[in-house]
Amino acid sequence: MRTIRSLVQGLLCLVVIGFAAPAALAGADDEGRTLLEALDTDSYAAKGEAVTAIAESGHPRSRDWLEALLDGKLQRQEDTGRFVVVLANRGRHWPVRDALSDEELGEMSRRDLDRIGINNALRGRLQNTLALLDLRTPDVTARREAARDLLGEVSPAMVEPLTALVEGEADDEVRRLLTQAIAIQRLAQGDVGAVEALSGSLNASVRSALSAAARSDDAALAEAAREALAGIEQKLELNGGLETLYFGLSLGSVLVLAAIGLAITFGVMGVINMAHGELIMLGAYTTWGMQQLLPGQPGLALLLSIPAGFLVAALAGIVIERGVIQFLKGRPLETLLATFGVSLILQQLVRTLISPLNRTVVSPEWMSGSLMINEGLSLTLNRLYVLGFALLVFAGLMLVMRRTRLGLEVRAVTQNRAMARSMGIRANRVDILTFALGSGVAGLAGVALSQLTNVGPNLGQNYIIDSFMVVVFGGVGNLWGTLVAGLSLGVINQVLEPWAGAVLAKILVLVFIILFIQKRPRGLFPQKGRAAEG
Amino acid sequence: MLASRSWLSRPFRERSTQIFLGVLLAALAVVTLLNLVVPAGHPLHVSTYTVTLLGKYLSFALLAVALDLVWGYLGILSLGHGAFFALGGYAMGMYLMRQIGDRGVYGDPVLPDFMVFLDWDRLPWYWHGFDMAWFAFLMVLLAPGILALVFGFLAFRSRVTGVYLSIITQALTFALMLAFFRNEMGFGGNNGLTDFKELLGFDLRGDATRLGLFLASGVALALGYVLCRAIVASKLGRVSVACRDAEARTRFLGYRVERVQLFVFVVSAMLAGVAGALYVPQVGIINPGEFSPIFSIEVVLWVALGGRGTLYGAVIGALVVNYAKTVFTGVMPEAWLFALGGLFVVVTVLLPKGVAGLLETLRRRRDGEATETSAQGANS
Amino acid sequence: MNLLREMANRDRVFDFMAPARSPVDVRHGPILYLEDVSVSFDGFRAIDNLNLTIDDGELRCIIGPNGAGKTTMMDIITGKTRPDHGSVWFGSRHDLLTMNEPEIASLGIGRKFQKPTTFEALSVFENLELAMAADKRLWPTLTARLSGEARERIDEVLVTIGLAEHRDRLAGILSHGQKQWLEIGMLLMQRPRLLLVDEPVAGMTEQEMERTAELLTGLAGRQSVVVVEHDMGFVRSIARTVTVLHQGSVLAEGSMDQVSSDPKVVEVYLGTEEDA
Amino acid sequence: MSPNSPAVPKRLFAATLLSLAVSAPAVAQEDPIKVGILHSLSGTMAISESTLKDTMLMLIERQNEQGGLLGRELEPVVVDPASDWPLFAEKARQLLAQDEVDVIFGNWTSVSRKSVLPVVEELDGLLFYPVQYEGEESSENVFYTGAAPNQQAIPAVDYLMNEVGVERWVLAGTDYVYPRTTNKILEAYLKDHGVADDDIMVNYTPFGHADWQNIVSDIKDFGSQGKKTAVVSTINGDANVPFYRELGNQGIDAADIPVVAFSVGEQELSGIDTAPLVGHLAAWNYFMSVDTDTNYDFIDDWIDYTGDEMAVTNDPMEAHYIGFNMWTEAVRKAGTTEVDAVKDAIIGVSVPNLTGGYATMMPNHHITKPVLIGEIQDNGQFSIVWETPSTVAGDAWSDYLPGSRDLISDWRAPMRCGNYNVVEGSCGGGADAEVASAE
Repeated sequence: MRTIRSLVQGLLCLVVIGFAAPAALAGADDEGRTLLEALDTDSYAAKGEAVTAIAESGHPRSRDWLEALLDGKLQRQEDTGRFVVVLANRGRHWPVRDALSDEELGEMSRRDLDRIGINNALRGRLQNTLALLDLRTPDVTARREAARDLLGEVSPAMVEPLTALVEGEADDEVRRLLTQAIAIQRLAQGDVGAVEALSGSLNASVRSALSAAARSDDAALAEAAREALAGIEQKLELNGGLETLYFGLSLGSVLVLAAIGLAITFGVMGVINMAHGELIMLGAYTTWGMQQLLPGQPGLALLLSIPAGFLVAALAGIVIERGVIQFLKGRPLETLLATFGVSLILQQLVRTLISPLNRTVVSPEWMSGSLMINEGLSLTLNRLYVLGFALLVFAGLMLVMRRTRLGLEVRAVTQNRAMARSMGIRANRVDILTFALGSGVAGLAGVALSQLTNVGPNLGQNYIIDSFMVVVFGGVGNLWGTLVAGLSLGVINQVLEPWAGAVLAKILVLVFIILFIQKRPRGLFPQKGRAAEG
Repeated sequence: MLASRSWLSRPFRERSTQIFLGVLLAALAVVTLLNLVVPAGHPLHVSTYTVTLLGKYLSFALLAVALDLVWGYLGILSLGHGAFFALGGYAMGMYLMRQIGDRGVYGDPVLPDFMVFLDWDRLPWYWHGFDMAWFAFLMVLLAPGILALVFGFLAFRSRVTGVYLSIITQALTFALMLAFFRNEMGFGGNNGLTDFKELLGFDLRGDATRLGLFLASGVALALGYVLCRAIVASKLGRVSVACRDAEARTRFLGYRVERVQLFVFVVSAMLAGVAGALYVPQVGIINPGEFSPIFSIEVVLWVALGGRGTLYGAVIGALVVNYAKTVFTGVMPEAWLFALGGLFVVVTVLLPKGVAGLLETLRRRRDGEATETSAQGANS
Repeated sequence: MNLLREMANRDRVFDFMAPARSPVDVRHGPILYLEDVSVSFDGFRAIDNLNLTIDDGELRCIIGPNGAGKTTMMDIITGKTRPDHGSVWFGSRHDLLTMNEPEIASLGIGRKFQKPTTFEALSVFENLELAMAADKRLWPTLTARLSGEARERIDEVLVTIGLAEHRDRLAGILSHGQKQWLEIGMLLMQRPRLLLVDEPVAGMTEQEMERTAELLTGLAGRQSVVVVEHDMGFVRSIARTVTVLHQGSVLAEGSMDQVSSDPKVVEVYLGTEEDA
Repeated sequence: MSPNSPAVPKRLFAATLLSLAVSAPAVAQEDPIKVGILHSLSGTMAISESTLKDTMLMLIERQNEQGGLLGRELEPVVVDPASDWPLFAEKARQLLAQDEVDVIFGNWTSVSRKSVLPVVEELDGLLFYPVQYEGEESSENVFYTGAAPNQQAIPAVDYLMNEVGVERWVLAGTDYVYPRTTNKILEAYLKDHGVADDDIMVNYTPFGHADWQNIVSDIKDFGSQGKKTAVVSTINGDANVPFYRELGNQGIDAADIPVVAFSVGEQELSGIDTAPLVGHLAAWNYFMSVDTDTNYDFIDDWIDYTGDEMAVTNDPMEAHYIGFNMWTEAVRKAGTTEVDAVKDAIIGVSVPNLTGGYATMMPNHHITKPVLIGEIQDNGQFSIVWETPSTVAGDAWSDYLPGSRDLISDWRAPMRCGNYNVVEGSCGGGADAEVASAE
């Protein structure tokens, strides 16, 4: 870095001399303006130089500029040539701030602004530059993050300053990562000694560097790299197995969530609820609506969506129950017909009232990224949360069905309606509550799914078939069955997928269900007793 | 035994069948006349567009009749009848593809365009024979028939019933849909089979061919209806109703319930296949969309709306829903789903026995009959 | 090649060509013979080493408290439930455990369910028509036509069960008692060698009960009848031999008087008589 | 209700006023010119297609404000084919035979176009198809205003190869004809440029695929072999959101493995949280961020029309804009809406596109387009990082597929052939019969 610094400083001197005339007050601004002017060029190489210059300038606002540049928010007013930082860039009119004076300038039309564009190469360079700046912050986590970002990104010129940094670094992890980052660069230069520092690491950049080295012409280097790789591969295989299991459980948890509400409305009440998917959709849209109400606080909005999604879907469920299903008592197949109609109406309602387009649901910070178990195995956080959420919902439902008065009454009514009524249970009320419960749980599923997939009018249709499969496979009327069925189908699917491909895996799972039902015509956990016989 | 006394001729002696056939054949004749004789500008003229549309409805009606046979009289709610329909359609489509010959865009004499497009150098084995009409038409029956036989054999032998059976039929059609979407399967993937030229030497674009297809659909519907009526009115028909209502009892009377189920299921699947084969040349395309579970559910809705367990109700349901769909998608493109969805809800809640049930009630009210015999229909 | 020829030449009778009904061989003893039969559901022993013999032409009543295994026993005989072990023979030739329900029914075992099960969407006449002994394979059923003789037989039974004027009514709208009769009528149409009758008089009036008793006793001799019943009065009125089941096995067997004085039976019954 | 509905009564009202006014006899007296709009408003494709319907309504409304066409008013006829492919054919037939429209703007998916194609040819209609597609087709009655593979895929790969230095390629797509063909073309192209078989990974997934864990993990693995790797994505519509989310969550960012997509535009991005996607690429012929006045005017029109300040524009909308202007231009040139005259007149017509240049209708019924590569920004827009120096003419028959290498299309007299085989010197396939019967 010193080399770059001296070079840049030389350049800077020249520039500064050229602009020496202006008044002292404007001096700081002029320096900044000069730095920024250099960015306004069509050549990405020249922009790269300009970025380095800014980073080295020590200008108090340099970091802001680089971040704005990284976000595409550093722009220039067309007519005045003034550099501005855009604060929000949606719509046609954007609030902006002067890049130099930090003064709020109100709104400007998108037409009047020219963006200082970057491409991926420059973005990488910017990120590195920022990472280097971060390596000096006192925050250990930020330093580790920065060091990890540097893996595979170290250029020959950076080796020296980084080595200096390693010596001064207090944190072992940062030191290890930096050493590896440097070693990758040394490996690329053909340094056999670097292999040792890298062996055992599961990081993708490390592996990538070793694979490249294994192909090198230098026999000794290639040999060493291959050995190190073999060790890594072995570790990876174990990780791969765990990863597949996690993928399977994660997919399974989605299936369980989607199906568990149906396990109540269909399994317990016998309503073939084709609008179940649309209830899920309502939950997802609630999340979207909540985020619209609380802009800038996606996490809070998501948390609030859990009760809200439940309520919205439950209310919709009550309307469906009162409006349609109560007239179809004892005619389960006709509930299929009517609820299919309801599902069409709900879908089109969303299309007309909100939009036929998908809606953006933002993932809160704490749900993005992954939980790193080790360098080779990291569990994606959003799916981890969904998995946990699915289990919580399941546990909650079990509690309701097993431990509450409502659960008891539901079980009584489903087993013998007339008898339950004669014992003073208000069967109609139980119906409403059960249906509301099942619908509400579908809403919860929607809240969770909004974190994984599209929020749009078609959301429900994508899950309705799978949901019925899961409930039936598990055994109608059995919540445990739904849980086991969902998780096991998920795992089977993910185990088959690498081997058979996504489509074939799904087909095989369906064939498996068909054959399984031949073996056990009433699912995994059949309802017992003579009452169940036809 | 006298021919007139055979089980097949029994329906012709039933009044309801006579009325049905009379109305159907009269309608065919009227449409043909209005299409051929009345000049194009005249308000009474039925355009070829309408004729083709009606032909499509009739093939759907045949599918609905096939479904009503298993659902209404055997109590098997198949949510996968679209699969049999589509298989029949694909068999027909494969024949039509082979008929294109070297008139495809690439001019390959044997390979259909999509295979040239995907670099296939030879015809997959299962495409052989489809250049011969008799073979293709046989496959229209056999492909769905064999699938129904194998699937039914497994399911009925294991006594899979009720909603479990419904869901695995759904799984069946879903799996087939995914399979046919795969381009490796050699059925044209998502695009399916299209750009047909001619059928049995007749140009598919010709008005006469379209009218002919319409009439063929009408006749097929009539024959299918008579066949179903014949089965329903036979002792076997009563046995299947017995299976529907009290399966165990029927077994204890000494009937092989699973064989009855299998027989009726296979017949129904073949009828669905015929419907598909008639549908394809009229709409000009067959693709995996027909396998979609939603389509099969829609077919169930036609039957339910028309009135389950009456056969003619299925025909009414198919015609009404599809006509409504045609009208609504044109007249109120933004809101037709509300209308269709609303129709399903209203009919289910207000007309539990469908349109046929309503007709029956009206008829009885008019006749002032007090006999309860026909009042008790199938209870689900 | 040889194998093929052998297959072709062998004078083989295929299953589907064999007559549906084969005569029951009762020359060497009882018509129904259960030995060491046990079955359990989820650890609960519904039938426990049950031994039972019914002679040809006998009328046997089986009583027992709820849960004694009466219905399960019937399920085993008719092929609905497979026992865990034991053997069940119909005559000395037919091992019932190797057959399914329709085969057993075709052999000549008829069953009336505890809850009357008729085909509710069919008329009374049609119910009887379906039950009638006939070739019940697929194709014959499809092409079957009702002969005058069959029609007479149905009318005859209609009179016997007192439903002649309800001939064309749907079975679904009959009263509970009428349904019981219809089901008995269906049994008669089957012309079985052995009738298994589960609670025939539940829901019947006194007179109907008497007629049922008459009918059943009249059948005995030509056909064998096994009656499961709770109504002690009814049992007393028809029974020659009574078997008491308890916890899946035979507790006592003998005439009504013998049985009712058996202290074991008294003990079992006193506790449970009330809810029977 | 949909945003355009208030416009309808207003327009009707205006038309009534006009017809009452003595000063506008031409508009009032002649029958309106009917424009059929065949886009799904329900079902799975409504997500993409319903905006195109609104675009057309807007263009027609603007045209009417300028006095219609040939002194006649334009009347839109909207039908809903409901994402149901056979229904597309039926509705096309309805538009042409029943409503007797003069032109149809419509379709999105290849299969819907294939379904409509025989109908349009049979009834001799005009269809303007606005979406990028797989090529390998040239119909006398269809005008392809979207990109052919050589106007999107190949330039994008060129960019990655030359500017980014990508050596390893993942070709990931939804399993249908467009990705299959595009990937075949790309595979052939890459191998021509010395990429080894081992360095190409092809993957197909079903429509609406939602669980990308395994595939993304595979891509990650494939990318950690020491060579710069990129994903060329022909993943369709709904499957993209879970795909990009999974990429982000498994820690793959654009700097590691960039994804260049051919089916992800502004409208798709409006339904995605774009923060984790920044830097991934897309190749189109138009981006909303294009810095030209015609584009800004178009955007302003669109926002006014929809009343939604956040409304976005995208490539197929531009294609309709171009197609509609070409058609009106051709009608003016021909002086009639009669199909054959318009078909002849439209070849060679040039109209401004939204990116500051001109689009010309070529004899093969494809148009000239610039190719732009954009990187996704956190506001759901693209920042243009590269563009072709001049416009590229659409090629109906790819030069990289063995079956179509020798075919060309030219609908001018005297050739009038959609699939002329230059080696055999004859017009192959069904066109022969068509020409014979047409003359």
